[in-house]
Amino acid sequence: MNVLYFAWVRERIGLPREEVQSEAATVSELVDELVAREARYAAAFADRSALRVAIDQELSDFDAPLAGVREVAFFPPMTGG
Amino acid sequence: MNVLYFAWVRERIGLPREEVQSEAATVSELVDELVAREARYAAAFADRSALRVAIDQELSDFDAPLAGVREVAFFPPMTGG
Amino acid sequence: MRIVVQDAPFDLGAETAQFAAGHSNMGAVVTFTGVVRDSDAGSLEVMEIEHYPGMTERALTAIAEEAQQRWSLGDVLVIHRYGSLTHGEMIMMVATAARHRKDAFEAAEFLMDFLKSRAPFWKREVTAHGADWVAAKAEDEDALGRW
Amino acid sequence: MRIVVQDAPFDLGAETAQFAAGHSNMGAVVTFTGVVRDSDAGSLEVMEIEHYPGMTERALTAIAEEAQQRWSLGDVLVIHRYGSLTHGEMIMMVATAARHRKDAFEAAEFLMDFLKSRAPFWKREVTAHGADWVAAKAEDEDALGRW
Repeated sequence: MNVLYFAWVRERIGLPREEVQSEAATVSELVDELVAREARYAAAFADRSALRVAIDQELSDFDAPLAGVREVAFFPPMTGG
Repeated sequence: MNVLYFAWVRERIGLPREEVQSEAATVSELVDELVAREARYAAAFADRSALRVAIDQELSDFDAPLAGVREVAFFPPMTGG
Repeated sequence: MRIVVQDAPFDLGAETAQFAAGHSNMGAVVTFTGVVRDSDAGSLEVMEIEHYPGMTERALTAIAEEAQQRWSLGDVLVIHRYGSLTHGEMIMMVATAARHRKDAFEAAEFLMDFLKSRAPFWKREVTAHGADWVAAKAEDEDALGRW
Repeated sequence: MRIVVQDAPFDLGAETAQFAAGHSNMGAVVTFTGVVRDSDAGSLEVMEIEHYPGMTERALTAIAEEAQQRWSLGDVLVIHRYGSLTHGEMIMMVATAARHRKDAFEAAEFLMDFLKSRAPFWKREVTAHGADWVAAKAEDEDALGRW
């Protein structure tokens, strides 16, 4: 699936999007896999409560299942307006 | 003093302003004097609760004293905006 | 603070752009514009707005000053027309500038609530069926209670 | 309903005038404009606004549709910029048209509250002291609770 990063999450991980092959059942499991990979993911996901997640461009949460999902995005709380 | 009328008060009395010589101590007494004059005043002031009064261009009420006052205005509730 | 009472039309776009451009350190600008709607009684031919010259400017100034005391505002603009207007014409506008949106919104609503019931304007609708003074609404008087 | 997401500046005056002119049977038009303020940290060199193309349009559309369901509105306009902006530039605007001012005001405030915390934009301030992402404010999240 496509995994997207925005704002300081993007900066810490060092790229705006990547294709990830994963059998993770939930967003949390996907994050666990990423964190296990490299320090830059661990740095980005150190405090999950400071992050928001969108699944297929809809706000969601870390417990959400990933079956059939094409796009997951991670970012800090939004600051529009 | 100058007495001014607006909106349907003006229409019923038939003029927008007039100079009135009066010894009335309060707005209510002034209205009593006007009502006693002619039917058109009685028609305009038939329901005082439907009217508002301004003294020297500040909203006031019928109990207000008239000593030193130059301008009294009568009108229905305002409909600005 | 700028208070304008005039019979001529005003340019909403130009007024809004000028107001916002003049306050570059205010993060929030709110405008309200009142437009002549069609009459509930039928096809509106003209809306006549009568006012009390002198008192009108005093009342609008007092309301704007009160808003500036209650909220942290960079500026306030009030424009209100009188005379004969037709359906779709703009009657009036207010604009507020503030650092924070809450102040700008609340002050604009306050201005409108007081301007509706405390500024000496009276509207008269002329339709094919005749002419009638617009009655003040109880809900407009009630709206003052929240401030 | 019109939702615009663009990097180019927009013409607040022209947009406001066009929006109001298009709704002659709506008595009330409210606009909100967000302007780049100077940074609390010092002299702002640039504000960079990042967004999530695709989700941004979806989120803004969903927020505007929600407003139309909750209030009796004639129309809604949302314009939001991204990219590099400088002090005093306009970031975004919303406009609402309604028969009654209460609907127009409440819907505009609702749009702003949700747009602040639920539309995928992120602001970064660049000053002489460096660059920092603007942190979301607890009060903005709290503001959603009233709806």
